[in-house]
Amino acid sequence: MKPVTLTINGKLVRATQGEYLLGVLRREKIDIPALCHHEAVEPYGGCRLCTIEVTKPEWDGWKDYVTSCLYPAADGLIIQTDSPQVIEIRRTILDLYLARCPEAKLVQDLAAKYGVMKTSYQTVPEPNDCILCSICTRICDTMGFKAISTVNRGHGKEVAPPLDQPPDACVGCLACALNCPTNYIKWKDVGGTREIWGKKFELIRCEQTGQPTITREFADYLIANRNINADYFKIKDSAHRTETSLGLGKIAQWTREEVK
Amino acid sequence: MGITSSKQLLEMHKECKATFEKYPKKVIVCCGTGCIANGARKIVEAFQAALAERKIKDFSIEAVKETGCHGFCEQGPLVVIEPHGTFYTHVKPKDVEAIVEKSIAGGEVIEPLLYTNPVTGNKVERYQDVSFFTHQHRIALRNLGKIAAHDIRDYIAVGGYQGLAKVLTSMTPDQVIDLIADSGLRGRGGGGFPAGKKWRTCRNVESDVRYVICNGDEGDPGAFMDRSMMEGDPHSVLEGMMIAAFAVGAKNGYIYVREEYPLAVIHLQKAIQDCEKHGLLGDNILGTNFSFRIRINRGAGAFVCGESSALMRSVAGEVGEPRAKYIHSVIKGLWDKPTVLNNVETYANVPIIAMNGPEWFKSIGVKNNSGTKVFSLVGKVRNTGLIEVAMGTTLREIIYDIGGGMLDGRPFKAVQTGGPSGGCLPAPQLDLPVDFDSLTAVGSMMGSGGMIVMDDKTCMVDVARYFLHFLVSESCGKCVPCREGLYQLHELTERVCTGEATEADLEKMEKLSEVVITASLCGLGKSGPNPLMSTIKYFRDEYLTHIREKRCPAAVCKKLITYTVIEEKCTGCMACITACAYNAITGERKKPHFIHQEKCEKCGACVAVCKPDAILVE
Amino acid sequence: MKHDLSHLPGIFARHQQKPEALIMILQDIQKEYRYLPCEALQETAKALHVPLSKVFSVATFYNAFSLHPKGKNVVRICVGTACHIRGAALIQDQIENALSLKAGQTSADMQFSIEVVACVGACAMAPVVIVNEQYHGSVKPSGAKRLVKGVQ
Amino acid sequence: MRGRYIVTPHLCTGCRTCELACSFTHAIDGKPGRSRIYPLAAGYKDLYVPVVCFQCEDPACVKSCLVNAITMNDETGAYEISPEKCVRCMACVAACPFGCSLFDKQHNLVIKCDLCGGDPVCAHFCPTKALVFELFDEEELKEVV
Repeated sequence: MKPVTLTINGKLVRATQGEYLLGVLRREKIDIPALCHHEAVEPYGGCRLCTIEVTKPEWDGWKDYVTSCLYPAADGLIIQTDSPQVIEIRRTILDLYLARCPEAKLVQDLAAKYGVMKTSYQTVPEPNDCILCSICTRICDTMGFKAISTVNRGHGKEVAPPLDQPPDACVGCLACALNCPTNYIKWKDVGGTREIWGKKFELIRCEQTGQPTITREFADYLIANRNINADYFKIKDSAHRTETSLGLGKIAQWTREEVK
Repeated sequence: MGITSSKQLLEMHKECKATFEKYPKKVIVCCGTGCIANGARKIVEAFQAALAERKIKDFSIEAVKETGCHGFCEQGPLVVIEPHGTFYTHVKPKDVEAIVEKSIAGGEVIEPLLYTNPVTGNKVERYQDVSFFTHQHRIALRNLGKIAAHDIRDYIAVGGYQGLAKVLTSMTPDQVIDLIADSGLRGRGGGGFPAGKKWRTCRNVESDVRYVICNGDEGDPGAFMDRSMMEGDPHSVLEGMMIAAFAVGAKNGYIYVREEYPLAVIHLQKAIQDCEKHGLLGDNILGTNFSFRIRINRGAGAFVCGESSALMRSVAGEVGEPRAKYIHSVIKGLWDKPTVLNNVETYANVPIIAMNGPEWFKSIGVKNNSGTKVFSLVGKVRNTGLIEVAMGTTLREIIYDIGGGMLDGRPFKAVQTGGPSGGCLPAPQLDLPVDFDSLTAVGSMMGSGGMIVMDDKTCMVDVARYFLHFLVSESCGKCVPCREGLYQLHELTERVCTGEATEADLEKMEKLSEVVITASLCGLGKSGPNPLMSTIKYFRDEYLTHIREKRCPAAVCKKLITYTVIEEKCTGCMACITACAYNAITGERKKPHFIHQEKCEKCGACVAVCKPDAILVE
Repeated sequence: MKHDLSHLPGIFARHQQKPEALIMILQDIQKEYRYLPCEALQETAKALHVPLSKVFSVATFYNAFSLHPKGKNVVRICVGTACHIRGAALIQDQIENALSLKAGQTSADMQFSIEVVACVGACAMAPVVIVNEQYHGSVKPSGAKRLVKGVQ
Repeated sequence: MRGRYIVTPHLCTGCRTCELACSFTHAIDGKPGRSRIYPLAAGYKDLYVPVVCFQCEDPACVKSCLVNAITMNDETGAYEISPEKCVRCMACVAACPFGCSLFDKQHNLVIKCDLCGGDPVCAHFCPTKALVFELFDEEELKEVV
């Protein structure tokens, strides 16, 4: 882990060689927008909003515009996070996003921050709120289910379950939906059942409180693949705490009587 | 029964050479895709039939060679009688009997089958004298039109695998890298990155495994150089890959071939099998401790897979989405291992550089751009086909000397190089020397070598729209500037074509293009706006005519043109009425016809059938 | 539609069931059935131990694959640059008209499919139309109809 | 700084001061968070037990986390959830046999005791010393690490 020194907006900053610049910038409390970044998954470089300007003294004045989420820190890098060119890139990208997702609050707010209130381009024929950041599919991959993926390509790309059918591999953990930046992925929990991607799940009911916890499928996966005792899933967390206090109480009571 | 030493290879070379030169005369039947489409296979069959019945002194069917592409596809099927070089064009099966009788047995020349110089009208007897060939300098294409593509013995006969033998038995990997670096060979796939430098980086990365990949995913529409080389001389490509593998220390290689090229796959497959049979691929090649294997991967139709990181993901059986290359694929490539990726033409150059040395290669071409470059010269030029010229040859020489000038004598308007990543260059650039640096300097690029010539009937806005349409459908969709940016650029260009655009739109296009170029993730997006930018730069007037006058000067953009009958010229033959699928033309026999604008779809069917040229499009 | 899936094990074996051969396996399946039937994708995922989502992603990413059956006769119109400037669009109009189909569609009677391809690498003979693997060069708008009518 | 909680249940009055301390310590933007510690009635008269993460060896929460969002802080020995990495799938909440991974609805975070960086605030506030945080001495620390 070699330490390196960078110049960020004129200020000297220490970092580790090879670590991605976005992490360094955020550590320095510099506001860098990013719509496809999630710490749980590998950086993607799709939204391009975290683009910054980098140069080095030996580059003879040449500047490169790179995505900070994927650019490795190296000694002597000189970084500008808000040069006019960088701002122009971000503004244009947000303008393009607005043409695709005019109703997405997140996009609207971010665009407004950069002074784009309305797209200057043609709104696409069937706009929706999916920003194609792939956070959902990448999280699903990282978790090991690989239930959903992007399908098609280019402008027609979308996120979908295979064959557009309820995906076999989905365990209903909701990680895709809960981490969707624009809440585009729809799901519902009604009366102890869950529905997502067209697939229905029974939620486990706590044997003591009757309250629903996670899906049977998710628990079974954790039992089988993560070596977790099946009994743990029978009751919910509050019931576990009660059991813990009662168990500890028994020992305490026993010691108390001993002392007496 | 393999070849286990360079000595054995040399013996085999002598033996093959003797067979190759056994008959004083050879008949070369071009079996490139173009000639096959025009019926070359039937010509071969006709020769087989004709020679089965007839015995000719000092000649046999073995001397009829099915070779790779000659390049002059326009004139196919082509038959050449060597050693004289008698050059027959547009040969039909029924001509074969006469060729056998008169040319082969008799030694005569069959006048009507000869090529006619379109400028002078004279017949040309030998292909060496056809202007299309005289101005070329063939290195990468050295064996095309000379040896049977599918026969390893022919390749060995002309000195094949001698470069490999030399490298394996007398050089160290570092010396090989030095040799390629000294030669100044730059990647022929488009970017022009020095091959030696790439190989050295790969070799210097610490790793147990390295790969060599050949990029045969020739996705540029309007280009077919790599196709012809893979089909016509697969062994040169394999030999180049082997030398590269030895230099960088790779044990496995992949050739990624476009799926639209089935014949290339068949020929490469055969070549690999033959090499394995002869011990030129496998373990301990030529008795050394160099071991190497090659596998073929067929692409599945994705232009973006020409991009190195996307190609590598595709080889691994995944979706061809590029990744950021702040860590280059030479260092972290296929399965995250150091990988050398070069294109077909680059590899085809390697064996001959190994044989002839770097100084020889540097003596061809211009400074920093050594050697030659293969182009597919197509579009509105007289002689279309595959050509190879020394670097630094001017566009004018290529188009006028080799290409024979413009088709139908129409004026030259532009030449497009570099495919969807390149640009359109106007007439004032005709004296530009063609090399990597000069083309980049004027806003185009070398690309893999497509060269599309355009005349005044080509609308430059339409060309930009065409490329953008292509790129929008080929974008992988991963990054926003490319996915959304190119889409919006296409929408805006479409508006220009339909006359709905304003001058503000033109400015918007230029600004958006800048951002797409700087901010996109991979080369597809980063160069995607080039065709648009270069046409706006060199043909701004044409854009403005579309915008201000709502007129398409080249009469291409459907929304801005009308079809009308020139009454004085119309003979009333009713051909157009029959041809029109929209019932937009009415009229009586021998009376001028009339086109109903509200029904006319501007499909061009009427123009195509009108013998007296009585339909005006403007 | 139910399919005879008996060809699949042979195709998988030819590629040693390697996950990296996914694209080539799908190509072979497409060749066999002229498209990628759902069941075949499911079998492929199982045989290669590749997630079905990935198989679907690959099958929809590449141009070569179709999830819908193709017609008995496939007419491919090259719209490469050389063909484009030599009038491929007009040829396309004519063929679409003659078959009453749009590019990318298949006729209801499953006789014809029209496809456009970005470039088939036969640029010197532009414009090019490929009918059932047979190349036709220097096609004229007037001749385009005949090409497909000939097959009918 | 590594140490452990020493709990003396019969000193615990169930006053819930520890809970308040925790909640305020983990406030975000001035909004108190859900407490990571629960003083609960232990089934006998006047007997309470503050239930808090045991920082188990081979913890179920870590095993159940499919995105490796729960890692041990080498300095404190506490297992901490990275709020940026956590995907809120609730696996750890369901898997912890002591119920010590919890969901903080207000902040939309999955939480657990992080030992406040090595010096838990709850212990400081316990008026009866029922909850004490005791640092390991040198010898013990070697064993633990």
